[in-house]
Amino acid sequence: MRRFVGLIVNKNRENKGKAITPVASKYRLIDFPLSNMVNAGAKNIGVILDNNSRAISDHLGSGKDWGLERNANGLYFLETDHMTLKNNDASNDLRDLLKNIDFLLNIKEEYVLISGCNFVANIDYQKIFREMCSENCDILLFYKKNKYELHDVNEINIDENGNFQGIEYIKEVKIPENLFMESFFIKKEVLIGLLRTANRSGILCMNELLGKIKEEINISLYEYQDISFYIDGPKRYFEANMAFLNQEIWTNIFNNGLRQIFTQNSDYPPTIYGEDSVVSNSLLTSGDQIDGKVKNSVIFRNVKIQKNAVVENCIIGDNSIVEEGVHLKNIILEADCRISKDTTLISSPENPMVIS
Amino acid sequence: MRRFVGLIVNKNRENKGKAITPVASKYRLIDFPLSNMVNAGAKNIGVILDNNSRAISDHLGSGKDWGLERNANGLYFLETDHMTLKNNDASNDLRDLLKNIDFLLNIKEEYVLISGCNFVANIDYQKIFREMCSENCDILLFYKKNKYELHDVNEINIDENGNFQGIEYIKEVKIPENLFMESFFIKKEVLIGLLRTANRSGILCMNELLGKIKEEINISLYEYQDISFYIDGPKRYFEANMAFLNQEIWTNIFNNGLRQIFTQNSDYPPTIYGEDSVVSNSLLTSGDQIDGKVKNSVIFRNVKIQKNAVVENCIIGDNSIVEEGVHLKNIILEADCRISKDTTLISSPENPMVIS
Amino acid sequence: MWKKECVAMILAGGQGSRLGILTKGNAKPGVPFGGKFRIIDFVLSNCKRSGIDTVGVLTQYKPLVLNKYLANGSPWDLDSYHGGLYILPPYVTEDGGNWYEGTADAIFQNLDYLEQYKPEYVLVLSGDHIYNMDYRDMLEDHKKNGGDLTIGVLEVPWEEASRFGVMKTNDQNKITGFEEKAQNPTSNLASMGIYIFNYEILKEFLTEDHQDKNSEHDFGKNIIPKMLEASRNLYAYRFNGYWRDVGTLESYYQANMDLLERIPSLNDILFGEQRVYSNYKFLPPHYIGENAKITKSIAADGSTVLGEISKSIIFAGSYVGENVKLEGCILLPNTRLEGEAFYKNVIITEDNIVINLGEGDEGE
Amino acid sequence: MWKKECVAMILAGGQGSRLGILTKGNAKPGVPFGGKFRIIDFVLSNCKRSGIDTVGVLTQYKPLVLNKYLANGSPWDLDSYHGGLYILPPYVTEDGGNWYEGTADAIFQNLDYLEQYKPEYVLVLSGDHIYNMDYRDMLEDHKKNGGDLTIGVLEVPWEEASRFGVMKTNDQNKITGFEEKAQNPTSNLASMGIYIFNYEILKEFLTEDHQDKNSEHDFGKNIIPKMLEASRNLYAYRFNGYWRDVGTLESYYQANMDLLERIPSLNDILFGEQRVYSNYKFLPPHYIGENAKITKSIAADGSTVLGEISKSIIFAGSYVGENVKLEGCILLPNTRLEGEAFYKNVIITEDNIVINLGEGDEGE
Repeated sequence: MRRFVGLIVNKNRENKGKAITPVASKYRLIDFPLSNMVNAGAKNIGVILDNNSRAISDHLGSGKDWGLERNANGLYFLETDHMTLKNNDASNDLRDLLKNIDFLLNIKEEYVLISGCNFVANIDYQKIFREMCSENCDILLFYKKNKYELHDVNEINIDENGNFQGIEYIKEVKIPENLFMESFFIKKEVLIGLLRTANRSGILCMNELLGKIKEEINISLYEYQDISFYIDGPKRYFEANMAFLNQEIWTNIFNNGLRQIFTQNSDYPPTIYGEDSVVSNSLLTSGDQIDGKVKNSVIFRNVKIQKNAVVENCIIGDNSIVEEGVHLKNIILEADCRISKDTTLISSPENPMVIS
Repeated sequence: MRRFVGLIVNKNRENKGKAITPVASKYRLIDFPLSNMVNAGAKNIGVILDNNSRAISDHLGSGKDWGLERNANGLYFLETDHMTLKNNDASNDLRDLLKNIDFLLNIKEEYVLISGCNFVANIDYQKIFREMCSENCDILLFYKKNKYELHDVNEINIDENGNFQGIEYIKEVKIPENLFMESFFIKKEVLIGLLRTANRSGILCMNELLGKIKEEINISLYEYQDISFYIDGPKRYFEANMAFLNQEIWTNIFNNGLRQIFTQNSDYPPTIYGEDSVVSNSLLTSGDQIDGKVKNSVIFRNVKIQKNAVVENCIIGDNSIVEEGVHLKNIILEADCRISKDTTLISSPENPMVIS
Repeated sequence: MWKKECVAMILAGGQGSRLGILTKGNAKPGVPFGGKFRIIDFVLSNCKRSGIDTVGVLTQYKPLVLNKYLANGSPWDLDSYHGGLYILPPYVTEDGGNWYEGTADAIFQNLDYLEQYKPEYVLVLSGDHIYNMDYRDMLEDHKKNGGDLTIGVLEVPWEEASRFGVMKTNDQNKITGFEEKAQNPTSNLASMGIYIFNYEILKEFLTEDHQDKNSEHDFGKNIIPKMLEASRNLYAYRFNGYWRDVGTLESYYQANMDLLERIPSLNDILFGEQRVYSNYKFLPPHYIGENAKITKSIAADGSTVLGEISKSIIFAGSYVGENVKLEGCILLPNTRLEGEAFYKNVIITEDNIVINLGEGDEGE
Repeated sequence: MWKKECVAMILAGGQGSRLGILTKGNAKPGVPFGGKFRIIDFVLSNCKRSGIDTVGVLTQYKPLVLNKYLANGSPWDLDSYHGGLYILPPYVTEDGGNWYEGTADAIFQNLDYLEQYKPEYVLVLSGDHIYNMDYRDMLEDHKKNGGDLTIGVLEVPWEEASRFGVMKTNDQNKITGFEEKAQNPTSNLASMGIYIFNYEILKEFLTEDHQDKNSEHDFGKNIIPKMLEASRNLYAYRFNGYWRDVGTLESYYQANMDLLERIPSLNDILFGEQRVYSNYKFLPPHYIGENAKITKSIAADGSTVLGEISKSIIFAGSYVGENVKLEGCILLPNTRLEGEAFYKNVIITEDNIVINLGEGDEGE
């Protein structure tokens, strides 16, 4: 049976969601690629740590909560090339892989699945991988159709026959039609060849290198049509969290009965609702104590919403306390905040205020 | 009950043994401070990774083989300050600790046990810790009496009353009488105060800072009198390994029935000895296949010594193969070597040849 | 094998037949509690809190659910190499198989297990009580008194004392008398089913009791009276916190409902500073629907509440449909209620069996 | 619970009384083997190699050593959340306790366990055979043949065939007849005690057999004959590698001694490319003394050899003093031989009991 190793790359670009950005009541962005890889049977997963490495390794720990603490294999923390941190664009993104070429040379798997952390989706990589193996392609790039104005992303150029033409880095705001999901399968041998070419030629940008060698290798495309969210800043972060309140979307990604999203375990007790609580269309989780009114909101762990407080269209981070008489609307409250009695904070949903 | 957190610092200075230097058939230098801490009841241990971090984290894995994979605590990989790598001396050794001050602020333990990786010893830290707690000192520095010419080490200056005077960095070759074992207990609050002073004053060298504040805090000394080996290059590395063949030393450090030295587990079968094997005064371990002659030697894992080969006063690294008719004497063979048929390599015990 | 100062033995073999259908496929300590826990989580978390890393769990009745739940003990830090959690079922020897005949017999048959660790003290616990406690304090007391056996005790209302084994003590908390479920008890200091024995003395009395053909091999009925008779030093250790025996459907229901009270908040007492650890993992947050109403209730992760609930506990993975109304109900894990329905003061199981209180039979 | 394609059930309850003193405090699969292994390591490592992550181990006789050794299954990668290693002892139900009455009964009593995973196939294994095998190949075969049951078989010398259950097969490896330990066997294709059942069919036959009062509830004696009688599709899967039943002291001794042969090297066959995993950890390297002699032998880590040994196996943690001479001996774990002594062709246990071959009794 063919196997793949997972590799999570986690460049902490300024205006992008970070790997440890909290999302959907109890998850972090990195949980999605990691869980998708685990669910597809990956037994070895490398995570290239950027300058947030302490926070990421705290979150992942020994990997136990993701089922990755086995003997012969499991979770590997890999190093970033510190040079790549200086640039925000993709001009030297192969440096990190080059730095870890030993890891790649040592693995026994035939394929590598490389993924970023900016897409929230529950992807059946196993099924796609099987299909791909039977078609014997060298690289399979994931993309989705997009209708939003974006920047600092990669667009895939596709010709009229549906063939790969190249990947283009979008620096200025536009609407890229075919948004690269920063996720692709690649044959290990092809990847190592690519990295050797990069090392020899000094071309350290994957987009550029792929453009040069696209005739020599077999690059295929996979349009991901199921639900997915691209997160690159407060606005889309807010929208995505609100979208999870839609039961269909919720079920599709988080509760589909087929593939679970794993995250760090906590030992808080279940949510307790008081005598006067009024809660609707919201996600809540362990450790929460709700005595006020919560509507259309995503509440993280160990949050207290006191009596007569009103929380509407909000995201409330871990351990936060919303005191009596507070009114919050369209607010993103980060972790460990305390909003004092009778405060009112209202912003617009197009431009949600972030409180930290 | 008072507790301490362990912190392993692991500066990879040029002419010192590295944390992952293999020793005594199946161990690595880092196993000694780590096992000593675990045996003394440390539940949280941080390891400051230097530029060998990949090799160290490969060796330590999830920490399972050291009993460190518990839920609420365990093994933490901390980051080095890349600035400190540039200097080989101790002039900025507090940088690494400063970089990880968050880790120190978050721990609940009252004390920190900081240790380097260059001493091979089986230390009963638990007993010493108990005594120290009852004496309420702020810092307890470990040292040993020394008779060898050394350099790039720290010497502890002690006045006629046996009191701490200061630590001095020895750059040029001499015989430091009181060799600092690069290991000390320190009250967490004192350490944090020290680091804040360092940050404020810009004095990033612990020796210097301790000298300045020695009147304000209670610094005690502990002379370690049991067996220990300082390893700082091929010569002393060779001597130490040969010393382990002394049954008394062997038992004291590795097989004393009280405190085990843990290391990465392997799944090789037990050593098999052939019809014609002649083996004496040697350490061997799993996976070895011995058909030749082995005398006064330390054989690592999965080594093959073929018929009519003679291995005398040697250290043979993991997975090495010594073919028929080979004669090796006073040789350090690194891992994964193959010595072809009928080769003879003989060097002097004062200057053992290292083959890689 | 490494020597241990104190090894815990948890009695988890009881059928708990007074819990009726709740123990149909499951031993009593494995019954779900408080939304995301099982009853045995409390003693296991107490062990973790007390730094006890070697625990034997004595099972006998339908252990599959419990074994699976306990897994490798890792939620309670009981997966260490030199110790850990061991399930100790009855077994066959050269002389044939022996089921555990009583609490004392269960420990007697596993003296081999204890002997591996050569402990100084053995902590014997019941797997079916709800409380938080640091056993180290009790052990300190036991050592200070130089006792042969120390028993955890709690003052109960006089009218309830007849349901318990009760102690008479002197000023130094030394036990001078013991009555097991007496009709007219002379004390209201009830045994909490927590025993710290000196290991050597435990061995001696268990071995002697094993040969006694008239014994029921029970700690309360046989071992304690025999030790008192032999003038051994028995001490009581007084506990003042929350403690419940959830051996009947009524007490089980009530202890769950206790969690809903906010002043004083039992939720805070049990789960505040003191964490109780469980092995429910990998559950998504819970969703409260657009038209849902939820007051004075508890909802665990993995559940979905679309209907109206009050004074109820919705366990992990359960689903309350839009037209379902619950009042004073316990919805056990993975229960799915759809269509139109109203339930009041009942317990509903995964198989949609509705348990009215008072259904459990009294024989145990 | 996650559905599994194939769940393995390992029969580890046998007393193995023909191994005499070796099974005094230990079930047969828990007996040490080959220096640092226990017999059950082989099937567990086979499961790991075959990607099987859900394994039930059926125990009944003196399970303490085995339970401790198996711990959380992590050496064999059997500690995953959605599966893992479960020890399945006999237990008490509302109707009282039932010891396992035979191999088939042991599985029958644990149908609840299997039902959680709703597997398509169940792999039934004996815990006391020495061999390496990838069960996936056998499962592929089973699927391709569309069998109801596939049995692993091995050609044995005709003179030994009477000690085994043997199959008659047609050209397509379909089983046409079966004889259990026949005096004059008509085939030399012996059963290796490896069965792959379609789960639904296994359930059907176990349930039926459970009600049959004349049955011994044994796979070989009852289930296989009944399936043949019912014209079910039974196939044989032929295996050509090394396989040993170590059920007697002689065969146990011989299988250990087989490891010492270098051409062909059984050591390479069993432990070369195929790793066999064990739970012996934290042992220092072994030390061979100044005046020691060691030829054609195996020494495990944690041992010390100061004397003279040949054709012997020194298990983990054992000590051979300076004036001790061993020839053709097996020194079980943690045995300490001091003073002056010469032993030949014996097995020596931790308690310094010397077992001469032929000491085991024949009843099992």
